Amino acid sequence: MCPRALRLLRGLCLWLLLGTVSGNRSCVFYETPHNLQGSMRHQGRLLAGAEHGTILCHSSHCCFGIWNQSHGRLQAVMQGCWGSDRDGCDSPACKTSPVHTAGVIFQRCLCRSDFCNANVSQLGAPAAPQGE
Amino acid sequence: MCPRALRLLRGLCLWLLLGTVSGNRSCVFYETPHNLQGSMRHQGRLLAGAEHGTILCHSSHCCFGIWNQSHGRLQAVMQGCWGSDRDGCDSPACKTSPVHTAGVIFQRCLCRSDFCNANVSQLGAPAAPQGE
Amino acid sequence: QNRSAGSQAYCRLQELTINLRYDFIIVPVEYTANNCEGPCRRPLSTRSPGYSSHTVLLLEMQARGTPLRRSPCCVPVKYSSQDVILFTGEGLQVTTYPEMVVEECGCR
Amino acid sequence: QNRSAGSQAYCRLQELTINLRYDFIIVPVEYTANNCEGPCRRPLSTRSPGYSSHTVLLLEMQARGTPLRRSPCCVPVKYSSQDVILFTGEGLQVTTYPEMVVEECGCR
Repeated sequence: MCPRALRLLRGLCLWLLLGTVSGNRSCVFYETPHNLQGSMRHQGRLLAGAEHGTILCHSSHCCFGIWNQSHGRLQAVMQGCWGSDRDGCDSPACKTSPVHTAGVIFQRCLCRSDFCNANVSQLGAPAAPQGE
Repeated sequence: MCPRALRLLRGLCLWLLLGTVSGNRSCVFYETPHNLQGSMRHQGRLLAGAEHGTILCHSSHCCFGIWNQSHGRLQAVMQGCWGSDRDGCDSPACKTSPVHTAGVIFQRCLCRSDFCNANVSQLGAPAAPQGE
Repeated sequence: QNRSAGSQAYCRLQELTINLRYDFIIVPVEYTANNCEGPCRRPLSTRSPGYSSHTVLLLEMQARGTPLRRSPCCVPVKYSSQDVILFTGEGLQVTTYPEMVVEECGCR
Repeated sequence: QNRSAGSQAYCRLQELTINLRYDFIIVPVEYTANNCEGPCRRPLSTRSPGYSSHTVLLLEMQARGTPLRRSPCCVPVKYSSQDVILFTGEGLQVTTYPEMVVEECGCR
Protein backbone atom coordinates (compact mmCIF):
# COMPACT_ATOMS: atom_id res chain seq x y z
CA MET A 1 0.00 0.00 0.00
CA CYS A 2 2.88 2.38 0.84
CA PRO A 3 4.42 2.70 -2.68
CA ARG A 4 0.93 3.15 -4.12
CA ALA A 5 0.09 5.95 -1.62
CA LEU A 6 3.44 7.54 -2.41
CA ARG A 7 2.64 7.45 -6.11
CA LEU A 8 -0.79 9.02 -5.48
CA LEU A 9 0.82 11.74 -3.34
CA ARG A 10 3.43 12.43 -6.00
CA GLY A 11 0.66 12.69 -8.61
CA LEU A 12 -1.22 15.14 -6.39
CA CYS A 13 1.88 17.32 -5.94
CA LEU A 14 2.48 17.36 -9.72
CA TRP A 15 -1.17 18.29 -10.31
CA LEU A 16 -0.97 21.18 -7.79
CA LEU A 17 2.30 22.37 -9.34
CA LEU A 18 0.93 22.29 -12.90
CA GLY A 19 -2.27 23.89 -11.67
CA THR A 20 -0.24 26.82 -10.36
CA VAL A 21 1.94 27.09 -13.44
CA SER A 22 -0.93 26.88 -15.93
CA GLY A 23 -3.22 29.13 -13.83
CA ASN A 24 -4.34 32.60 -14.88
CA ARG A 25 -1.74 35.26 -15.43
CA SER A 26 -2.44 38.49 -13.49
CA CYS A 27 -1.57 41.73 -15.26
CA VAL A 28 -2.01 45.40 -14.44
CA PHE A 29 -4.94 46.83 -16.45
CA TYR A 30 -5.12 50.44 -17.54
CA GLU A 31 -6.48 52.21 -20.61
CA THR A 32 -6.11 55.95 -21.11
CA PRO A 33 -9.44 57.78 -21.40
CA HIS A 34 -7.98 60.07 -24.13
CA ASN A 35 -7.98 59.26 -27.86
CA LEU A 36 -8.29 55.48 -27.48
CA GLN A 37 -10.46 53.50 -29.89
CA GLY A 38 -11.35 49.97 -28.87
CA SER A 39 -10.20 48.10 -25.78
CA MET A 40 -8.12 45.09 -24.76
CA ARG A 41 -10.42 44.15 -21.86
CA HIS A 42 -11.84 41.19 -23.88
CA GLN A 43 -8.51 39.40 -23.30
CA GLY A 44 -9.23 38.79 -19.61
CA ARG A 45 -11.44 39.19 -16.54
CA LEU A 46 -11.17 42.59 -14.87
CA LEU A 47 -10.90 42.40 -11.06
CA ALA A 48 -10.56 45.84 -9.44
CA GLY A 49 -12.54 48.84 -10.63
CA ALA A 50 -9.73 51.28 -9.77
CA GLU A 51 -7.87 53.29 -12.39
CA HIS A 52 -4.95 50.84 -12.37
CA GLY A 53 -6.84 47.56 -11.96
CA THR A 54 -5.97 43.89 -12.18
CA ILE A 55 -6.91 41.61 -15.09
CA LEU A 56 -6.78 37.78 -15.16
CA CYS A 57 -5.80 36.66 -18.69
CA HIS A 58 -8.18 34.33 -20.55
CA SER A 59 -5.97 32.72 -23.18
CA SER A 60 -2.32 33.53 -22.51
CA HIS A 61 0.32 34.12 -19.83
CA CYS A 62 1.46 37.37 -21.38
CA CYS A 63 1.08 40.98 -20.15
CA PHE A 64 1.69 44.07 -22.30
CA GLY A 65 2.33 47.73 -21.58
CA ILE A 66 2.53 50.88 -23.70
CA TRP A 67 3.93 54.19 -22.40
CA ASN A 68 4.10 57.61 -24.00
CA GLN A 69 7.60 59.06 -23.60
CA SER A 70 7.99 62.84 -23.55
CA HIS A 71 10.67 65.08 -22.02
CA GLY A 72 12.25 61.97 -20.47
CA ARG A 73 9.08 61.02 -18.58
CA LEU A 74 6.91 57.94 -19.19
CA GLN A 75 3.11 58.08 -19.03
CA ALA A 76 1.12 54.82 -19.17
CA VAL A 77 -1.27 54.62 -22.13
CA MET A 78 -2.37 50.97 -22.11
CA GLN A 79 -1.65 47.98 -19.87
CA GLY A 80 -3.34 44.56 -19.90
CA CYS A 81 -3.32 40.96 -21.12
CA TRP A 82 -1.83 40.20 -24.51
CA GLY A 83 -3.87 37.53 -26.34
CA SER A 84 -1.04 35.18 -27.34
CA ASP A 85 2.13 33.73 -25.80
CA ARG A 86 3.73 33.44 -29.23
CA ASP A 87 4.29 37.08 -30.19
CA GLY A 88 7.72 37.52 -28.58
CA CYS A 89 6.60 37.28 -24.95
CA ASP A 90 9.77 35.60 -23.68
CA SER A 91 11.07 37.90 -20.93
CA PRO A 92 9.73 37.76 -17.34
CA ALA A 93 10.44 41.53 -17.05
CA CYS A 94 9.12 44.46 -19.05
CA LYS A 95 12.07 45.39 -21.28
CA THR A 96 10.62 47.98 -23.58
CA SER A 97 11.52 48.86 -27.13
CA PRO A 98 10.79 52.33 -28.54
CA VAL A 99 8.72 53.24 -31.58
CA HIS A 100 8.91 56.72 -33.09
CA THR A 101 5.72 57.71 -34.93
CA ALA A 102 4.50 61.12 -36.10
CA GLY A 103 6.54 63.00 -33.50
CA VAL A 104 5.42 60.73 -30.63
CA ILE A 105 7.66 58.17 -28.89
CA PHE A 106 6.02 55.06 -27.43
CA GLN A 107 7.80 52.49 -25.25
CA ARG A 108 6.16 49.05 -25.33
CA CYS A 109 6.81 45.60 -23.91
CA LEU A 110 5.39 42.07 -23.63
CA CYS A 111 6.36 40.09 -20.49
CA ARG A 112 5.45 36.83 -18.78
CA SER A 113 5.24 37.14 -14.97
CA ASP A 114 2.45 38.40 -12.70
CA PHE A 115 2.11 42.21 -12.81
CA CYS A 116 5.34 42.46 -14.87
CA ASN A 117 3.67 45.25 -16.88
CA ALA A 118 3.21 47.52 -13.83
CA ASN A 119 6.39 49.42 -14.58
CA VAL A 120 9.15 49.55 -17.15
CA SER A 121 12.02 47.43 -15.80
CA GLN A 122 14.52 48.29 -18.51
CA LEU A 123 14.11 51.08 -21.00
CA GLY A 124 14.68 50.45 -24.71
CA ALA A 125 17.40 52.15 -26.74
CA PRO A 126 16.78 55.81 -27.62
CA ALA A 127 14.15 55.82 -30.36
CA ALA A 128 15.39 56.31 -33.90
CA PRO A 129 13.00 57.10 -36.75
CA GLN A 130 11.68 53.83 -38.19
CA GLY A 131 10.17 52.66 -41.45
CA GLU A 132 11.48 53.01 -44.99
CA MET B 1 -44.85 59.64 -78.20
CA CYS B 2 -44.90 57.10 -81.10
CA PRO B 3 -41.16 56.15 -81.10
CA ARG B 4 -41.30 55.82 -77.32
CA ALA B 5 -44.34 53.48 -77.47
CA LEU B 6 -42.56 51.47 -80.18
CA ARG B 7 -39.50 51.13 -77.94
CA LEU B 8 -41.70 49.98 -75.04
CA LEU B 9 -43.42 47.43 -77.30
CA ARG B 10 -40.06 46.15 -78.58
CA GLY B 11 -38.88 45.80 -74.98
CA LEU B 12 -42.02 43.84 -74.08
CA CYS B 13 -41.55 41.46 -77.04
CA LEU B 14 -37.89 40.86 -76.08
CA TRP B 15 -38.95 40.19 -72.48
CA LEU B 16 -41.57 37.62 -73.58
CA LEU B 17 -39.06 35.95 -75.95
CA LEU B 18 -36.36 35.69 -73.25
CA GLY B 19 -38.98 34.49 -70.81
CA THR B 20 -39.75 31.61 -73.14
CA VAL B 21 -36.12 30.80 -73.92
CA SER B 22 -34.98 30.88 -70.31
CA GLY B 23 -38.09 29.03 -69.07
CA ASN B 24 -37.99 25.64 -67.37
CA ARG B 25 -36.70 22.63 -69.26
CA SER B 26 -39.13 19.67 -69.22
CA CYS B 27 -37.54 16.23 -68.96
CA VAL B 28 -38.89 12.70 -68.60
CA PHE B 29 -38.52 11.53 -65.00
CA TYR B 30 -38.02 7.89 -64.06
CA GLU B 31 -36.07 6.09 -61.34
CA THR B 32 -35.89 2.31 -61.15
CA PRO B 33 -37.25 0.90 -57.88
CA HIS B 34 -34.46 -1.75 -57.82
CA ASN B 35 -31.02 -1.20 -56.24
CA LEU B 36 -31.05 2.60 -56.45
CA GLN B 37 -29.57 4.66 -53.62
CA GLY B 38 -30.45 8.34 -53.56
CA SER B 39 -32.51 10.26 -56.09
CA MET B 40 -32.18 13.06 -58.65
CA ARG B 41 -35.65 14.49 -57.93
CA HIS B 42 -34.08 17.45 -56.03
CA GLN B 43 -33.00 18.85 -59.41
CA GLY B 44 -36.54 19.83 -60.43
CA ARG B 45 -40.26 19.92 -59.74
CA LEU B 46 -42.06 16.62 -60.43
CA LEU B 47 -45.37 17.04 -62.32
CA ALA B 48 -47.06 13.69 -63.02
CA GLY B 49 -47.17 10.90 -60.49
CA ALA B 50 -47.04 8.19 -63.17
CA GLU B 51 -44.10 5.80 -63.56
CA HIS B 52 -42.65 7.85 -66.42
CA GLY B 53 -43.43 11.35 -65.17
CA THR B 54 -42.43 14.87 -66.17
CA ILE B 55 -39.96 17.04 -64.25
CA LEU B 56 -39.39 20.82 -64.66
CA CYS B 57 -35.68 21.54 -64.09
CA HIS B 58 -34.72 24.03 -61.35
CA SER B 59 -31.23 25.14 -62.31
CA SER B 60 -30.38 23.93 -65.80
CA HIS B 61 -31.73 23.20 -69.30
CA CYS B 62 -30.24 19.74 -69.37
CA CYS B 63 -31.94 16.29 -69.27
CA PHE B 64 -30.12 13.02 -68.63
CA GLY B 65 -30.92 9.35 -69.20
CA ILE B 66 -29.30 6.06 -68.18
CA TRP B 67 -30.28 2.69 -69.73
CA ASN B 68 -29.18 -0.83 -68.91
CA GLN B 69 -28.20 -2.68 -72.10
CA SER B 70 -28.53 -6.47 -72.15
CA HIS B 71 -29.04 -8.91 -75.03
CA GLY B 72 -29.39 -5.93 -77.38
CA ARG B 73 -32.34 -4.46 -75.44
CA LEU B 74 -32.32 -1.18 -73.48
CA GLN B 75 -34.10 -0.83 -70.13
CA ALA B 76 -34.44 2.66 -68.56
CA VAL B 77 -32.77 2.95 -65.14
CA MET B 78 -32.81 6.71 -64.47
CA GLN B 79 -34.19 9.74 -66.35
CA GLY B 80 -34.47 13.32 -65.11
CA CYS B 81 -32.94 16.79 -64.91
CA TRP B 82 -29.16 17.13 -64.82
CA GLY B 83 -28.08 19.92 -62.41
CA SER B 84 -25.69 21.79 -64.71
CA ASP B 85 -25.55 22.95 -68.34
CA ARG B 86 -21.76 22.77 -68.31
CA ASP B 87 -21.09 19.04 -68.09
CA GLY B 88 -21.12 18.28 -71.83
CA CYS B 89 -24.82 18.92 -72.43
CA ASP B 90 -24.43 20.26 -75.97
CA SER B 91 -26.61 18.02 -78.13
CA PRO B 92 -30.39 18.58 -78.52
CA ALA B 93 -30.80 14.78 -78.97
CA CYS B 94 -29.90 11.90 -76.65
CA LYS B 95 -26.78 10.46 -78.27
CA THR B 96 -25.61 7.90 -75.75
CA SER B 97 -22.16 6.66 -74.93
CA PRO B 98 -21.62 3.23 -73.37
CA VAL B 99 -19.86 2.35 -70.12
CA HIS B 100 -18.86 -1.20 -69.31
CA THR B 101 -18.68 -1.92 -65.59
CA ALA B 102 -18.56 -5.22 -63.69
CA GLY B 103 -20.26 -7.14 -66.51
CA VAL B 104 -23.03 -4.56 -66.94
CA ILE B 105 -23.33 -2.19 -69.91
CA PHE B 106 -24.98 1.21 -69.34
CA GLN B 107 -25.85 3.67 -72.10
CA ARG B 108 -26.08 7.30 -70.90
CA CYS B 109 -26.68 10.74 -72.39
CA LEU B 110 -27.12 14.42 -71.53
CA CYS B 111 -29.29 16.47 -73.93
CA ARG B 112 -30.82 19.95 -74.13
CA SER B 113 -34.36 19.93 -75.57
CA ASP B 114 -37.74 19.20 -73.95
CA PHE B 115 -38.23 15.47 -73.28
CA CYS B 116 -35.05 14.66 -75.25
CA ASN B 117 -34.29 11.96 -72.66
CA ALA B 118 -37.49 9.99 -73.40
CA ASN B 119 -35.69 7.64 -75.74
CA VAL B 120 -32.23 6.98 -77.08
CA SER B 121 -31.96 8.82 -80.42
CA GLN B 122 -28.57 7.47 -81.41
CA LEU B 123 -26.82 4.56 -79.74
CA GLY B 124 -23.19 4.88 -78.68
CA ALA B 125 -20.40 2.70 -80.09
CA PRO B 126 -20.29 -0.89 -78.83
CA ALA B 127 -18.99 -0.81 -75.29
CA ALA B 128 -15.33 -1.68 -74.83
CA PRO B 129 -13.88 -2.41 -71.38
CA GLN B 130 -12.75 0.87 -69.77
CA GLY B 131 -10.28 1.94 -67.10
CA GLU B 132 -6.60 1.22 -66.80
CA GLN C 1 -9.06 22.30 -71.92
CA ASN C 2 -8.63 25.94 -70.93
CA ARG C 3 -10.57 29.01 -71.95
CA SER C 4 -7.62 31.18 -72.91
CA ALA C 5 -4.02 30.47 -73.81
CA GLY C 6 -1.58 33.39 -73.14
CA SER C 7 -0.01 34.17 -69.76
CA GLN C 8 -2.21 35.58 -67.00
CA ALA C 9 -1.68 39.04 -65.56
CA TYR C 10 -2.89 37.93 -62.12
CA CYS C 11 -4.58 35.13 -60.23
CA ARG C 12 -8.07 34.33 -61.56
CA LEU C 13 -10.66 31.66 -62.34
CA GLN C 14 -10.11 29.76 -65.59
CA GLU C 15 -12.40 27.20 -67.18
CA LEU C 16 -11.12 23.62 -66.94
CA THR C 17 -13.04 20.48 -67.92
CA ILE C 18 -12.17 17.32 -66.00
CA ASN C 19 -12.73 13.93 -67.57
CA LEU C 20 -14.52 11.39 -65.37
CA ARG C 21 -14.05 8.31 -67.57
CA TYR C 22 -13.80 5.86 -64.72
CA ASP C 23 -15.80 2.63 -65.16
CA PHE C 24 -17.73 3.21 -61.90
CA ILE C 25 -18.90 6.76 -62.79
CA ILE C 26 -22.00 6.55 -64.99
CA VAL C 27 -22.93 10.27 -65.25
CA PRO C 28 -21.34 12.76 -65.96
CA VAL C 29 -18.65 11.72 -68.45
CA GLU C 30 -16.91 15.07 -67.89
CA TYR C 31 -17.64 18.21 -65.86
CA THR C 32 -16.58 21.85 -65.63
CA ALA C 33 -14.31 21.82 -62.57
CA ASN C 34 -12.40 25.05 -63.33
CA ASN C 35 -8.98 25.95 -61.93
CA CYS C 36 -7.20 28.98 -60.47
CA GLU C 37 -4.30 30.33 -62.48
CA GLY C 38 -1.95 33.30 -62.57
CA PRO C 39 0.65 34.95 -60.34
CA CYS C 40 0.02 36.49 -56.89
CA ARG C 41 1.62 39.94 -56.84
CA ARG C 42 1.14 43.22 -54.99
CA PRO C 43 -1.14 45.09 -54.75
CA LEU C 44 -3.78 42.38 -54.27
CA SER C 45 -6.57 44.81 -53.41
CA THR C 46 -6.94 46.07 -56.97
CA ARG C 47 -6.94 42.58 -58.52
CA SER C 48 -8.23 39.34 -57.01
CA PRO C 49 -10.49 39.97 -53.99
CA GLY C 50 -10.02 36.54 -52.35
CA TYR C 51 -6.88 37.23 -50.29
CA SER C 52 -6.18 37.21 -46.55
CA SER C 53 -4.26 39.58 -44.24
CA HIS C 54 -1.72 36.75 -43.95
CA THR C 55 -1.13 36.84 -47.73
CA VAL C 56 -0.59 40.61 -47.70
CA LEU C 57 2.07 40.24 -45.00
CA LEU C 58 3.81 37.36 -46.83
CA LEU C 59 4.05 39.46 -50.01
CA GLU C 60 5.33 42.39 -47.90
CA MET C 61 8.08 40.15 -46.47
CA GLN C 62 9.14 39.15 -49.98
CA ALA C 63 9.13 42.76 -51.16
CA ARG C 64 11.49 43.62 -48.26
CA GLY C 65 13.89 40.94 -49.45
CA THR C 66 13.14 38.12 -46.97
CA PRO C 67 12.86 34.85 -48.90
CA LEU C 68 9.83 32.65 -48.19
CA ARG C 69 9.78 28.86 -48.16
CA ARG C 70 6.35 29.07 -49.84
CA SER C 71 5.21 32.11 -51.80
CA PRO C 72 1.50 33.03 -51.95
CA CYS C 73 -0.29 30.78 -54.39
CA CYS C 74 -3.42 31.23 -56.58
CA VAL C 75 -5.95 28.70 -55.23
CA PRO C 76 -9.71 28.04 -54.98
CA VAL C 77 -11.32 29.96 -52.09
CA LYS C 78 -14.94 29.03 -52.87
CA TYR C 79 -16.31 25.78 -54.28
CA SER C 80 -19.67 24.35 -55.24
CA SER C 81 -20.79 20.73 -55.18
CA GLN C 82 -21.43 18.30 -58.04
CA ASP C 83 -23.88 15.40 -58.44
CA VAL C 84 -22.34 12.14 -59.59
CA ILE C 85 -24.22 8.90 -60.42
CA LEU C 86 -22.06 5.89 -59.54
CA PHE C 87 -22.35 2.14 -60.07
CA THR C 88 -21.82 0.41 -56.72
CA GLY C 89 -21.65 -3.16 -58.07
CA GLU C 90 -25.30 -3.81 -57.20
CA GLY C 91 -27.00 -0.75 -58.61
CA LEU C 92 -26.75 2.99 -59.09
CA GLN C 93 -26.11 5.57 -56.36
CA VAL C 94 -26.63 9.35 -56.53
CA THR C 95 -23.91 11.17 -54.55
CA THR C 96 -23.43 14.92 -54.18
CA TYR C 97 -19.71 15.57 -53.71
CA PRO C 98 -18.75 18.87 -52.01
CA GLU C 99 -15.87 21.06 -53.22
CA MET C 100 -15.91 19.73 -56.81
CA VAL C 101 -16.30 22.97 -58.83
CA VAL C 102 -14.18 26.09 -58.24
CA GLU C 103 -16.34 29.23 -58.01
CA GLU C 104 -13.78 31.81 -56.77
CA CYS C 105 -10.01 32.10 -56.62
CA GLY C 106 -7.68 34.00 -54.34
CA CYS C 107 -4.05 34.38 -53.25
CA ARG C 108 -3.37 32.37 -50.09
CA GLN D 1 12.36 31.96 -38.88
CA ASN D 2 11.21 28.41 -39.50
CA ARG D 3 10.81 25.55 -37.05
CA SER D 4 12.71 22.96 -39.08
CA ALA D 5 15.19 23.19 -41.90
CA GLY D 6 15.34 20.10 -44.20
CA SER D 7 12.94 19.44 -47.07
CA GLN D 8 9.32 18.54 -46.28
CA ALA D 9 7.83 15.19 -47.14
CA TYR D 10 4.38 16.69 -47.65
CA CYS D 11 2.29 19.81 -47.17
CA ARG D 12 2.07 20.92 -43.52
CA LEU D 13 2.00 23.82 -41.08
CA GLN D 14 5.38 25.38 -40.29
CA GLU D 15 6.15 28.07 -37.74
CA LEU D 16 6.93 31.47 -39.26
CA THR D 17 7.38 34.72 -37.36
CA ILE D 18 6.44 37.89 -39.21
CA ASN D 19 8.03 41.18 -38.26
CA LEU D 20 5.60 44.09 -37.82
CA ARG D 21 8.17 46.89 -37.48
CA TYR D 22 6.03 49.53 -39.13
CA ASP D 23 5.99 52.91 -37.37
CA PHE D 24 2.17 52.86 -37.02
CA ILE D 25 2.02 49.41 -35.35
CA ILE D 26 2.69 49.79 -31.63
CA VAL D 27 2.06 46.20 -30.41
CA PRO D 28 3.06 43.50 -31.34
CA VAL D 29 6.55 43.99 -32.75
CA GLU D 30 6.38 40.52 -34.30
CA TYR D 31 3.86 37.67 -34.31
CA THR D 32 3.65 33.97 -35.08
CA ALA D 33 1.88 33.98 -38.45
CA ASN D 34 2.96 30.48 -39.60
CA ASN D 35 3.07 29.30 -43.21
CA CYS D 36 2.14 26.19 -45.21
CA GLU D 37 5.01 24.35 -46.82
CA GLY D 38 5.74 21.13 -48.66
CA PRO D 39 4.65 19.34 -51.82
CA CYS D 40 1.11 18.16 -52.65
CA ARG D 41 1.32 14.55 -53.82
CA ARG D 42 -0.95 11.51 -53.95
CA PRO D 43 -2.37 9.97 -51.84
CA LEU D 44 -3.59 13.02 -49.91
CA SER D 45 -5.87 11.04 -47.58
CA THR D 46 -3.00 9.56 -45.60
CA ARG D 47 -1.16 12.87 -45.19
CA SER D 48 -2.65 16.37 -44.96
CA PRO D 49 -6.41 16.27 -44.23
CA GLY D 50 -7.26 19.72 -45.63
CA TYR D 51 -7.84 18.81 -49.28
CA SER D 52 -10.89 19.03 -51.55
CA SER D 53 -12.43 16.62 -54.08
CA HIS D 54 -11.26 19.11 -56.72
CA THR D 55 -7.64 18.67 -55.60
CA VAL D 56 -7.90 14.87 -55.78
CA LEU D 57 -9.14 15.10 -59.39
CA LEU D 58 -6.40 17.60 -60.38
CA LEU D 59 -3.71 15.25 -59.03
CA GLU D 60 -5.40 12.35 -60.86
CA MET D 61 -5.25 14.33 -64.13
CA GLN D 62 -1.52 14.93 -63.62
CA ALA D 63 -0.92 11.27 -62.82
CA ARG D 64 -2.61 10.34 -66.13
CA GLY D 65 -0.18 12.60 -67.96
CA THR D 66 -2.37 15.67 -68.61
CA PRO D 67 -0.37 18.80 -67.77
CA LEU D 68 -2.03 21.40 -65.54
CA ARG D 69 -1.61 25.16 -65.82
CA ARG D 70 -1.60 25.25 -61.99
CA SER D 71 -0.71 22.24 -59.87
CA PRO D 72 -2.26 21.79 -56.42
CA CYS D 73 -0.55 24.03 -53.90
CA CYS D 74 0.00 23.80 -50.11
CA VAL D 75 -1.98 26.72 -48.63
CA PRO D 76 -3.74 27.87 -45.43
CA VAL D 77 -7.25 26.39 -45.11
CA LYS D 78 -7.99 27.69 -41.59
CA TYR D 79 -6.91 30.96 -40.01
CA SER D 80 -7.29 32.72 -36.67
CA SER D 81 -7.37 36.45 -35.96
CA GLN D 82 -4.77 38.68 -34.30
CA ASP D 83 -5.10 41.81 -32.14
CA VAL D 84 -2.98 44.76 -33.27
CA ILE D 85 -2.63 48.11 -31.46
CA LEU D 86 -2.12 50.90 -33.98
CA PHE D 87 -1.29 54.61 -33.76
CA THR D 88 -3.85 56.54 -35.80
CA GLY D 89 -2.15 59.93 -35.63
CA GLU D 90 -4.38 61.08 -32.78
CA GLY D 91 -4.20 58.14 -30.41
CA LEU D 92 -4.16 54.35 -30.18
CA GLN D 93 -6.64 51.97 -31.74
CA VAL D 94 -7.20 48.28 -30.95
CA THR D 95 -8.05 46.32 -34.12
CA THR D 96 -8.66 42.58 -34.44
CA TYR D 97 -7.58 41.53 -37.94
CA PRO D 98 -9.11 38.30 -39.31
CA GLU D 99 -7.06 35.68 -41.21
CA MET D 100 -3.70 36.71 -39.70
CA VAL D 101 -2.48 33.39 -38.23
CA VAL D 102 -2.50 30.09 -40.15
CA GLU D 103 -4.00 27.27 -38.07
CA GLU D 104 -4.34 24.49 -40.71
CA CYS D 105 -2.89 23.76 -44.13
CA GLY D 106 -4.18 21.77 -47.08
CA CYS D 107 -3.65 21.02 -50.76
CA ARG D 108 -5.92 23.18 -52.93
